[in-house]
Amino acid sequence: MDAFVALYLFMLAGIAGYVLIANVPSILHTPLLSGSNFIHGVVLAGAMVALGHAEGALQITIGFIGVMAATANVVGGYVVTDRMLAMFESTAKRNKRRVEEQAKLLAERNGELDRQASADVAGSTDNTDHDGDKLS
Amino acid sequence: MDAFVALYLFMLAGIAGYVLIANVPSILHTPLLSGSNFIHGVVLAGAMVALGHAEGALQITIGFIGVMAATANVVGGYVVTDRMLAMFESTAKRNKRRVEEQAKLLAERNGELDRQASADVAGSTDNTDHDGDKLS
Amino acid sequence: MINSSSFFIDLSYFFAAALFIYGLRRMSSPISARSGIWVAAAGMLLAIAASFAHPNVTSNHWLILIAMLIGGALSFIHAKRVELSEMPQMIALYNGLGGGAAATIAAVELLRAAEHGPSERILGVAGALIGCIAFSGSLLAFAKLSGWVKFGRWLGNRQTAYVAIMASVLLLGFLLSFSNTAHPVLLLLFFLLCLLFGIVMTLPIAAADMPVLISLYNAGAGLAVGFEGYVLGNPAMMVAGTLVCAAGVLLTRLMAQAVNRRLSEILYSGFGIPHEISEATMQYGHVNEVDAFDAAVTMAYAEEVLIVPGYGMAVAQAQHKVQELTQLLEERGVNVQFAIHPVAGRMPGHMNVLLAEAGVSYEKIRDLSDINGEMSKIDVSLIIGANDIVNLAARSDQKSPLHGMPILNVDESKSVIVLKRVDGKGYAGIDNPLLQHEKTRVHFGDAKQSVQEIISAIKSLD
Amino acid sequence: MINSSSFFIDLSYFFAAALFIYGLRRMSSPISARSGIWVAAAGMLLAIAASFAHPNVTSNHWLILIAMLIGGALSFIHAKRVELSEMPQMIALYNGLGGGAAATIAAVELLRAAEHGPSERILGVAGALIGCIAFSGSLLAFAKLSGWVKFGRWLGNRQTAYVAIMASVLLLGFLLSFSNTAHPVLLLLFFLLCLLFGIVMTLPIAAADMPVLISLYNAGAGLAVGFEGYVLGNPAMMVAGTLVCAAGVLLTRLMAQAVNRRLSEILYSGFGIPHEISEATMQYGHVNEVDAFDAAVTMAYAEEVLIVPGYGMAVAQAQHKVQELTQLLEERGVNVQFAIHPVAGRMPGHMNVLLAEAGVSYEKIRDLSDINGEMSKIDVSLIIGANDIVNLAARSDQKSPLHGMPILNVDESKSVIVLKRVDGKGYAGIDNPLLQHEKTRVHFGDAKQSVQEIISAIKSLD
Ligand SMILES: NC(=O)c1ccc[n+]([C@@H]2O[C@H](COP(=O)([O-])OP(=O)(O)OC[C@H]3O[C@@H](n4cnc5c(N)ncnc54)[C@H](OP(=O)(O)O)[C@@H]3O)[C@@H](O)[C@H]2O)c1
Ligand SMILES: NC(=O)c1ccc[n+]([C@@H]2O[C@H](COP(=O)([O-])OP(=O)(O)OC[C@H]3O[C@@H](n4cnc5c(N)ncnc54)[C@H](OP(=O)(O)O)[C@@H]3O)[C@@H](O)[C@H]2O)c1
Repeated sequence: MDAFVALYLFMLAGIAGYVLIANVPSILHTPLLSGSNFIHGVVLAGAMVALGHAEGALQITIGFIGVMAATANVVGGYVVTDRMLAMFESTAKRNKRRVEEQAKLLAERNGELDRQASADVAGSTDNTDHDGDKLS
Repeated sequence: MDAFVALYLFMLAGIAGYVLIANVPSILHTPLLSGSNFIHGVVLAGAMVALGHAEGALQITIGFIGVMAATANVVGGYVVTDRMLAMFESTAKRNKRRVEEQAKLLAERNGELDRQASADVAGSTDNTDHDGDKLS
Repeated sequence: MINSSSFFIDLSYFFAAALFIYGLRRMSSPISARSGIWVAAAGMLLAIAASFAHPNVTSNHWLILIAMLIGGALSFIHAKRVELSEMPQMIALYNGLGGGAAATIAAVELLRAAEHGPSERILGVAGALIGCIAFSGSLLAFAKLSGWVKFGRWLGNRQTAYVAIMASVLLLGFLLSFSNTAHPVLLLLFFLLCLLFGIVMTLPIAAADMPVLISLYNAGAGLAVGFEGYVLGNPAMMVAGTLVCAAGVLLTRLMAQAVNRRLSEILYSGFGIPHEISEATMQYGHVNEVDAFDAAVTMAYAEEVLIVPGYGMAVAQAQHKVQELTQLLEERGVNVQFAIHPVAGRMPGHMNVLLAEAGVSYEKIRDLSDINGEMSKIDVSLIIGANDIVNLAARSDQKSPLHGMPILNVDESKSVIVLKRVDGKGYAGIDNPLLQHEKTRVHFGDAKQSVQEIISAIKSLD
Repeated sequence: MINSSSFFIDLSYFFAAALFIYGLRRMSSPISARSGIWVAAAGMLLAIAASFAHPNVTSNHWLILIAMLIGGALSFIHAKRVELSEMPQMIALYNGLGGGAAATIAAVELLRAAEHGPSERILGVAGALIGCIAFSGSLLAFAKLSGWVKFGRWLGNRQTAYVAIMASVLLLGFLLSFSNTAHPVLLLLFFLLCLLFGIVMTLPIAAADMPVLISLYNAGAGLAVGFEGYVLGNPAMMVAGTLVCAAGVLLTRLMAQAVNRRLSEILYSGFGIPHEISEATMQYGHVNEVDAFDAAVTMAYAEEVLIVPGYGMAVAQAQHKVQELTQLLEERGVNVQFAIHPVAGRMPGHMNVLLAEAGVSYEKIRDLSDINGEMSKIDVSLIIGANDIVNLAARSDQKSPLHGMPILNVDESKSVIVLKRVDGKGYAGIDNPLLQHEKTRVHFGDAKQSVQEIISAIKSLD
């Protein structure tokens, strides 16, 4: 692969990773750590190829260890993350209503002035609530 | 360039563009439209190359028009965006305090429970304000 | 393999792409917005400098320079001179030129078809299609917004036209993609049809929906640039173009949302027209008129005046007069404020930009949520060419297209004066009960002229 | 050029990468988090399936299957069985294995040095370095957290060790990168030194700082995977690895921030040790002790009991006993609630996970901001192995390292009972005035045992 194109891939993937995580609530830090740990388990795809074209005892032994370790990363990472998130799930559901309210507030706040209008259009069913003034 | 690598570039750049804009306040829609309009003016880089290796009257004519149009895109896009943002700048400064407060609130809200702690650590200078309970 | 000149060129392109992304990020927050465009501009300079040194630029250096000078000078002068109220058409114009430039790249490269593989030709053709639509569509939008082309309904069957053109375009595109020799005539035909498509798409769209459409064309131009970047093997163009495309798509959705419209509605139907000829006009009740002198007196002896500008002020270019009125009133000790509704005018920030241009100080500008709580303190609300944003039907009429949109509650102020030309309606095309409200008096006439009359009347008071 | 088998493989990799990104996005919001890991898992299956069919996999198919079965089965059983309270060490273990796997790829490919260009070899070596550090560092972290290795200060001069190892590693890496023949011995030496570096880096770090360090190694493993992806020409690995790296770097910063620590502090100095031997202990005042029976009576006849769990509860594995106590009290009509402080325990969500595991229902769990407003209604606050999160010094002592951190204001409840082993301190290593507070009574002993004593005492009441 062209080295410069690789540079673009690294830059863009890095930006994506950073921006996607930027607003994560800290209660999710541990599961997210575990989840991204799982994702780098894709090293298995590479370890399989490395073993698949390995020649001679040394390369094959190393490759074998690599595939084993990578599979352990994938499987263990998945199981642990899923177990952890299962614990959080009911908390999340309990909080869902609250989170939704927050998301609404947040959307309104982000859309500072103008967006407010449309948010209210979507949200309001109350005829007398024509104020739209939820933030002041 | 390898077609698949191109696919990755398109996907990643698309994600980046989408996520970066996701929370933009609507008062910035017009300047942002103009600003991103300016950015695709990088087509000039391509138009220069196209004209630079054009051969024969037809190709050269088309290439010439392309470079002219692309330069107009770049220059006009920049001037218009900058003029517009200059108008907004003082509004932005006026709102800066408010925005900062909002950003703080937002950070606290995003960090739901835990982050609150550290946000307060950073923000609090008041000895008696030991509550940290700013959201309830 | 790596020749050193190309290494630095690639590196420059890479940094340019990174700067574009960073600039876009800064532009999406009000505080850092202006520095964002500077960051992006730094990236642009880098990319342009690199392109001069590009190994594929083997000849025509002088032509490149001349073309840049011509294009740059014209648009620089134009962009510096243009009124800020004409922003939407300016954006449309530059956007169209960008899309057109992408299409010219496609044309040149497809004339050199033998040098490219099938995947380059396919994306080249796709980019040409999108670029041409963005070009002709944007330029028509520009012409319509500038008043050079009359707005009108598309008379024929639009659906059929869409399908017919698209089918021929796809056929031609297919032929061009899978042949590795140049076909100038087919190419010309292909380009003409693509341009036609953009015109068909834009012609029936009303002025009010134009900002949304322009944003869509902006996304399209971005995609075209991205595709042509692939043809030329330039990853900076690919990244920047796709970035703009994705941002543009999101922006289009956000803008459509903000005015309570769906994109499909905008693209598949004319808007406003059925409303404008609805029989609702029949129910039009009695309106209290007021002449300029009475309006002047009411305001001159008030304590608190609130000015609500709308689209009509922009149309009439009355912002400078409004500022003059403001100063006059303030000299008399009247406290004047402005209320800017989020969707006043025809583009986000429209009113802010106009008032800023006229020199109205920011301290006087209040937003919807701020001012609505204090309406009862206002003696006179002066509505200048605004309608939907103060339309009481938004509150009361469940079936109104405005229903649920928060409005400025000027009916809670002590009295209301409305400046408008005729008893026309606003963007949403529905009646405004405010006009018949007991507190309301209406002064008919072009906004600029009406404000001038009021100014003269106030001056005559002394 | 494009052979069809490779086309579908590339496509699978592409979708895998897209699914990883989408999965990560879903994982970063509490509501969609669980579906996020499923989305990512779908991507993983796709990537694994594609790799089986990869044209470069020319032999050893059976060996691949066997290795996968062994590695998968072992870690599946292990991951299913392990206690949830041991999560941090589990993450460390799997993370280390991932980094190690990246290093093995580098080893195989560097043994085939002739097949790769210099840029591949450079990134291969860099990936090996980072992967090895992540491997040995994570495994040592795992061993320390599992109690297999005693925590201790690094006795020698750490700075010197860092510099010496790094210099040799860079020299060897340079040699390996710029030679296109294999050097098995140099390679072995290089790997050993890299592994040593990870050990030097991890050995002096205290258990409390481990989650932050593990997160850093996670980022490192991601980067190593990304680099090896380049070596193998696998863009899915490049994208996924870099994604994890960037997310990991941000996560590391956020985690360090949450516990009020700087990353450099963690990496360059042992922590807590200077505090533990400070003379502050001298000022230790009088503590009111309470025996299990009195504590039991106090709670059994209260109306509102608030349980505040901390790191000590996790250490003692007392959560199941705590749940038993809760049920017992509720049978007697006492209303029991739990207050979870954001940074209670040693990792985010630590207490939530433990209490959920023990079956405490979510309705009983209150957070900091909720409960602090209602403290005065609480009859008894039972502090189980918590210290910093109820440390009054955070409020009063400007110089305290905890200053400014919001605490649970248990001193505002009517009475406080503290369960702890000795008069030791918390994570921050500072004294807690709460222990000498007039409302406070302390019961010394291991948390699990103390709670058991209280349970027995309550049962004996009937
Ligand atoms: N801000 C945005 O981003 C955006 C974008 C697209 C659409 N929109 C929509 O545009 C509307 C904006 O509301 P608005 O109240 O500002 O405008 P409006 O509802 O369109 O009303 C404009 C008013 O100005 C009057 N007018 C027109 N030309 C005039 C002139 N030369 N002198 C004096 N009056 C004149 C019109 O009445 P006469 O004809 O009787 O004079 C009309 O009552 C909303 O419906 C909004 O959803 C906004
Ligand atoms: N949550 C996170 O993400 C995270 C991550 C890293 C660091 N931290 C930090 O960790 C701290 C958490 O506060 P915390 O109050 O939960 O814990 P803490 O301040 O570390 O206090 C733990 C208490 O438990 C007692 N203890 C230890 N083993 C025990 C046992 N077997 N039985 C009974 N008691 C026992 C200790 O006293 P004795 O020794 O006298 O028994 C000590 O008072 C904060 O400073 C936080 O910043 C948190």
